[in-house]
Amino acid sequence: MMSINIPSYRQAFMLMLKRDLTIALRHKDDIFNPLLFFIIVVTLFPLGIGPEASTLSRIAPGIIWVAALLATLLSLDRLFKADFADGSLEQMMLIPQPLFIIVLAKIIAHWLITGLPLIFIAPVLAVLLHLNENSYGALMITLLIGTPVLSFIGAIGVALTVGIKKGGVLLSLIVLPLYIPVLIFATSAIDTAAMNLPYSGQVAIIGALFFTSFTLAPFAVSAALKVSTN
Amino acid sequence: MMSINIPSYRQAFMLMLKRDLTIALRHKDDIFNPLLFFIIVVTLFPLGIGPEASTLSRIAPGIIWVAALLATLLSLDRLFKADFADGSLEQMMLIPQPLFIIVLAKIIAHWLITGLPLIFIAPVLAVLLHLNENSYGALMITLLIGTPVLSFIGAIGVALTVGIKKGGVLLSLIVLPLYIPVLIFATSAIDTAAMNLPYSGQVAIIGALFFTSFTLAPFAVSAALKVSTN
Amino acid sequence: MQFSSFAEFIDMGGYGFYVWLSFGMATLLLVLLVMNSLVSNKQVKQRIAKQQARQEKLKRAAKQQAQLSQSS
Amino acid sequence: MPSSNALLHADKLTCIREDRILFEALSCQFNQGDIVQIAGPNGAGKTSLLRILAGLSQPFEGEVHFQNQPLHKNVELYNQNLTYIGHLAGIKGEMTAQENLAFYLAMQGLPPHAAEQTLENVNLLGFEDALASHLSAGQHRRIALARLWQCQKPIWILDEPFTAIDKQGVKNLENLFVEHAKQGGCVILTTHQDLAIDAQLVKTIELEYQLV
Amino acid sequence: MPSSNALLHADKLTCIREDRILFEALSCQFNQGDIVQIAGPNGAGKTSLLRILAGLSQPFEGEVHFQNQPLHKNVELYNQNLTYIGHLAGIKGEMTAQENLAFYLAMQGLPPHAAEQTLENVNLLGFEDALASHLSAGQHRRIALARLWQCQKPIWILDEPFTAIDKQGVKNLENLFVEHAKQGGCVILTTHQDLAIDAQLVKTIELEYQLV
Amino acid sequence: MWKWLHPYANPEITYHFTGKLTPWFTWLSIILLAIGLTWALLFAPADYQQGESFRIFYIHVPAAILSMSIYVGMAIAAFSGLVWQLKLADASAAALAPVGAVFTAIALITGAAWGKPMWGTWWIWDARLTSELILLFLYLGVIALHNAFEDKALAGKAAGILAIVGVINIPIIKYSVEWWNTLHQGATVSKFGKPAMSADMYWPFLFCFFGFAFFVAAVTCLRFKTEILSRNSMRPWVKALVKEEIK
Ligand code: HEM
Ligand SMILES: Nc1ncnc2c1ncn2[C@@H]1O[C@H](COP(=O)(O)OP(=O)(O)OP(=O)(O)O)[C@@H](O)[C@H]1O
Ligand SMILES: Nc1ncnc2c1ncn2[C@@H]1O[C@H](COP(=O)(O)OP(=O)(O)OP(=O)(O)O)[C@@H](O)[C@H]1O
Ligand SMILES: [Mg+2]
Ligand SMILES: [Mg+2]
Repeated sequence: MMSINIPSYRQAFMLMLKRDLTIALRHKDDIFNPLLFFIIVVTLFPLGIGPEASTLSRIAPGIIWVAALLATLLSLDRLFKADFADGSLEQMMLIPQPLFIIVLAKIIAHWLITGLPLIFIAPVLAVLLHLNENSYGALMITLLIGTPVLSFIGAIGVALTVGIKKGGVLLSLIVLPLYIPVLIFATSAIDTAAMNLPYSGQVAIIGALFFTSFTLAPFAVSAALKVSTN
Repeated sequence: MMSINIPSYRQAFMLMLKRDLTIALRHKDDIFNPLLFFIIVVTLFPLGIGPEASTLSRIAPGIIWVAALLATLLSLDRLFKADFADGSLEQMMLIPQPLFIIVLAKIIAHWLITGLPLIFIAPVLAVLLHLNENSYGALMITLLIGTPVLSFIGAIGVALTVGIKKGGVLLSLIVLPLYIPVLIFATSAIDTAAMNLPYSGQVAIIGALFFTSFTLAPFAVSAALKVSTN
Repeated sequence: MQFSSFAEFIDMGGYGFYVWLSFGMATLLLVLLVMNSLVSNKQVKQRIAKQQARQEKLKRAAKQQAQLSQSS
Repeated sequence: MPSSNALLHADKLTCIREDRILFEALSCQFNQGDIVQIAGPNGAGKTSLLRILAGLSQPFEGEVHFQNQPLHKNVELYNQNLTYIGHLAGIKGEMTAQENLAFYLAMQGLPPHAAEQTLENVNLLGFEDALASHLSAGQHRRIALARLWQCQKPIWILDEPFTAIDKQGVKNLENLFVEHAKQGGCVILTTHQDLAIDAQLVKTIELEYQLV
Repeated sequence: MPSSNALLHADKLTCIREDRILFEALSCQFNQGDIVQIAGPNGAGKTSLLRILAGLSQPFEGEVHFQNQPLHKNVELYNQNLTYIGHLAGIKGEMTAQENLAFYLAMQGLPPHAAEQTLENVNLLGFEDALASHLSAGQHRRIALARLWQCQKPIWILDEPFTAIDKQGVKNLENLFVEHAKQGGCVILTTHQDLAIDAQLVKTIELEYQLV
Repeated sequence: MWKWLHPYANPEITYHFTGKLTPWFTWLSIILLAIGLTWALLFAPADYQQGESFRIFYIHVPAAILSMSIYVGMAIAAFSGLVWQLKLADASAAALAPVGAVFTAIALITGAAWGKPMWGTWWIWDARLTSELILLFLYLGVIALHNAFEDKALAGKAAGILAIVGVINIPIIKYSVEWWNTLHQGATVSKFGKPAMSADMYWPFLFCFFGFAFFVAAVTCLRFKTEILSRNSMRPWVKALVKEEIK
């Protein structure tokens, strides 16, 4: 009576991805909320700073990226908190497949649900903030490579704080400093683009961050989860 | 065997206040974390926008207030979420004293833990952002009257979303638009002060918001909680 | 010796405020660090001692109970 | 018509969840000295009924009366006479066992220093200063139940009080219920275990599991 | 020395929580065909022991062996042979009963369409499409337990599986356990209720509540 | 391969060994700092450009250099703790974090107090300054995470993972100097071998630097002992030791 027919790594990955997407799509809010949060935070600034086009255009890249950081941050909780609270996480650690596969699936689902929509709405907000016309390409590229990094790094933070009762703000303390390189290089790329200069250097660095976090984060997350659930 | 010795309204208020403060002080992080979040968010902007003192000084009031808004927002979860999840909220609804007393105590505890520390650290951050020297008074006053309004209004939002599994971002959607008046008048007061003009008009409006929310919010929150836990 | 009088020493060529602010804050922080280290060391020891005391109290209670149940 | 010494009576309650009628026109009354067990299989509507009796949710139809007054007319008085412990215990993991209990005692107007003594009743001696989140499932629940030992309130509504409690604990609780009923209180509870209380003392309300 | 047909054996386990020694140098073994009840009062360390056996927490000292190999050497193989259901059921309130079950079945390599049939076994017919958060306490737990009916894995570790389950449900589960043991599986469980299983089939490991 | 480490992996032996080292570090630090600070405040010459404000140098630079070295040390300790399961390495990482945070804070404060007279502003968002601020955040994150766990062994592991992940930040931020203009001075003293400064400024700096370094060692030893105790509180030798000391 040995067990038979264990799903392959790919199957397990797909099952997990499908499950997380199902849950997110069940409450459609889950997709629209980070998006709306992003939009609202961006619109808070013209309200707080005043409507001058020149100032806004100057600070637009910073604001859009900071808002993207915060929107990702707020949605991170969904990654493991709920699963921890209802015991699902425990079950995942007992799945025959290695934990990092499950983790990878969950992080990718998270990005699809929160990161991807941001990329679609960003150009609209850029118009509202009078972003320099040359910068649109850089904005899109940095968001496309940068937001997955945010999900990967963020996952480490959540995994570390998932067992702690009130991780809410502790999470930001841990994660935001790690986000800073992405922020710096992304806004620097957009600013460079505005001056019509090549920004491939910055993009290359973000790309390197992407590959590093893509390969290493799942392992760090698995280790962190094992600590948190002990 | 009728029950005797029911605590007075004031006693019940004090008991609740003490309980919430105890829980917060138990993990000292709870006080430092929103504060650190506030500081980190403020530092994100120079990183994203660039270091020019003139730009920073121009947008400083907006940044500080937006950061205060977000710090309050993130700490709101603590207000009722945990109590709901472990059944304490149910017990509070069965306390002989009217619910709004309990609610008031909880909101005030929340402000003491998250709002008050912000006020102390704000001047330091203002220095970092090169805030105009005339504006310090206005910054402090608006924070002092404004942050309690944030706690009161935020409490309504949490009470409405407490029964929903993942209120995280939904909460921001409900609450942030309600925060906008505070943001607008506060930053306007600080900007006016920078030009050495009287800003008592804006402060008066924030004061009015304070009294309105102080008197009405506890009732709104009680009603919302009853709906959420049904 | 770079200074001819105490007042000159305190003044630091006009930079007194900044120099003493630096040295003062540095001293303060270091002293706080040392105090915190000493206090937490003591606290840990006290916690362990308290736990031990409680365990002994419980052990005695358990022994008493065992004796009671035996005699009855 | 309810008899005059009815503490609490339910009048033609109907509860509908998710388009399924859990119970319809259910009337019952709870007197001083009663121990009432609400029985029925999973999903029959026991928890729903208890929450309605405690005033935590509204029935679809019908009304609950306390001392012959509709509940919503005198919520405060009713809450002065009611202790409800549900599936969730209402214990804060961040506070110690003693602090948790002391808070609930103080809210009833009892001195908080009674807490330590009371914890002994539920066999938590030695865990006074342990954070509640560091206790086992059963110990956690015992903190919530401990307040019953000090409770002066006549109406107890308890949803599966024996969950996670070991045998000795269950026995102690059962004795407490009998004691409380004898002193004129009224205990309404659900449980899937058999009660070891003299059958004459216990009334049972059987909820059937209605498929449609 | 463990006998050769031992599926799982624990070797001198010591568990310390909060400076209290829960058990020390505990050795035991679990063979094919065993039903083992871990007994003991609240806080004795039953849950802690089960979590160590399942590989979810590390013992302070000692080691667990699966097929005479230390656990950490072949976690994946062990997990292919283990089903653990703890105090928390691992059911997502946002998914329907059927989706929840289908996910766990699929993770074992079973076809998801078996879910509907399996839900019948736990008397959840008619609730396939109800969100799990809209079910009663007992029904919620039944979803988690349902996968046992399809489970091909030999080792079952169940922490208080009967919590919130009604009498008929408990009986069905007990029958399932006996069936599983007869087919060469091994069931390790805790419960504070008495098992209605033939006493010869059940072994008991008694954990004592150690004050110090 | 790691067998030779075994005696040092015994908490009791390490505890007593650390206890023996502490007084040495303490006295070395006191003597070096006494000489160094007196020299720095009274006898070292003023800078021809910066005047007497240059005396801030003697705190600022040691603190700044130590703040970064401590982080690297902490990360290495955390890494060995995680990879080779050395529980004591975790404990030493936990002991280092608050010390590093304090030195980072000192570097920031003294830097700000130096910047006001030199650059006319307390703070600018220059790469060097910003990276130091972020370093402070990293430290605070590690400390906060450590405090958030009740179980100190778990806390050490979790904080260790964070410390390691945070290391990635350090080179990135250091090289980001290229992306920004910088007001802050480049390396002068930290160029080993040929210091670009006169000997009567350099010697007091060395005294101060090593004085602070031994201070770090002494405080870390003390905190390390505390960590060992709190992680082994149920061991008989700890109980005996505590009983001995608290009377
Ligand atoms: C808040 C403001 C400041 C911060 C955060 C800061 C930070 C640092 C750091 C991290 C280092 C170590 C560099 C390394 O080891 O590579 C350093 C070194 C140094 N800093 Fe600052 N600094 C600040 C302000 C100043 C000011 C205002 C001055 C003088 C005008 C100054 C002068 C120096 C000097 C001379 C060194 C030694 C450089 C070397 O030779 O390696 N710093 N500072
Ligand atoms: N998270 C934790 N942190 C620290 N100590 C804990 C933790 N969980 C449990 N303990 C300690 O371990 C002891 C045993 O807990 P455990 O959950 O194993 O008991 P149990 O036998 O399952 O009890 P129950 O029948 O109540 O479920 C508890 O008394 C408590 O002191
Ligand atoms: N939050 C909810 N939303 C919608 N329907 C619900 C909700 N909670 C319960 N129900 C429905 O009400 C029915 C009865 O639930 P209830 O919790 O009252 O049962 P119970 O008798 O207490 O069962 P158990 O013995 O399992 O605790 C459930 O079958 C479910 O269909
Ligand atoms: Mg129920
Ligand atoms: Mg248990």
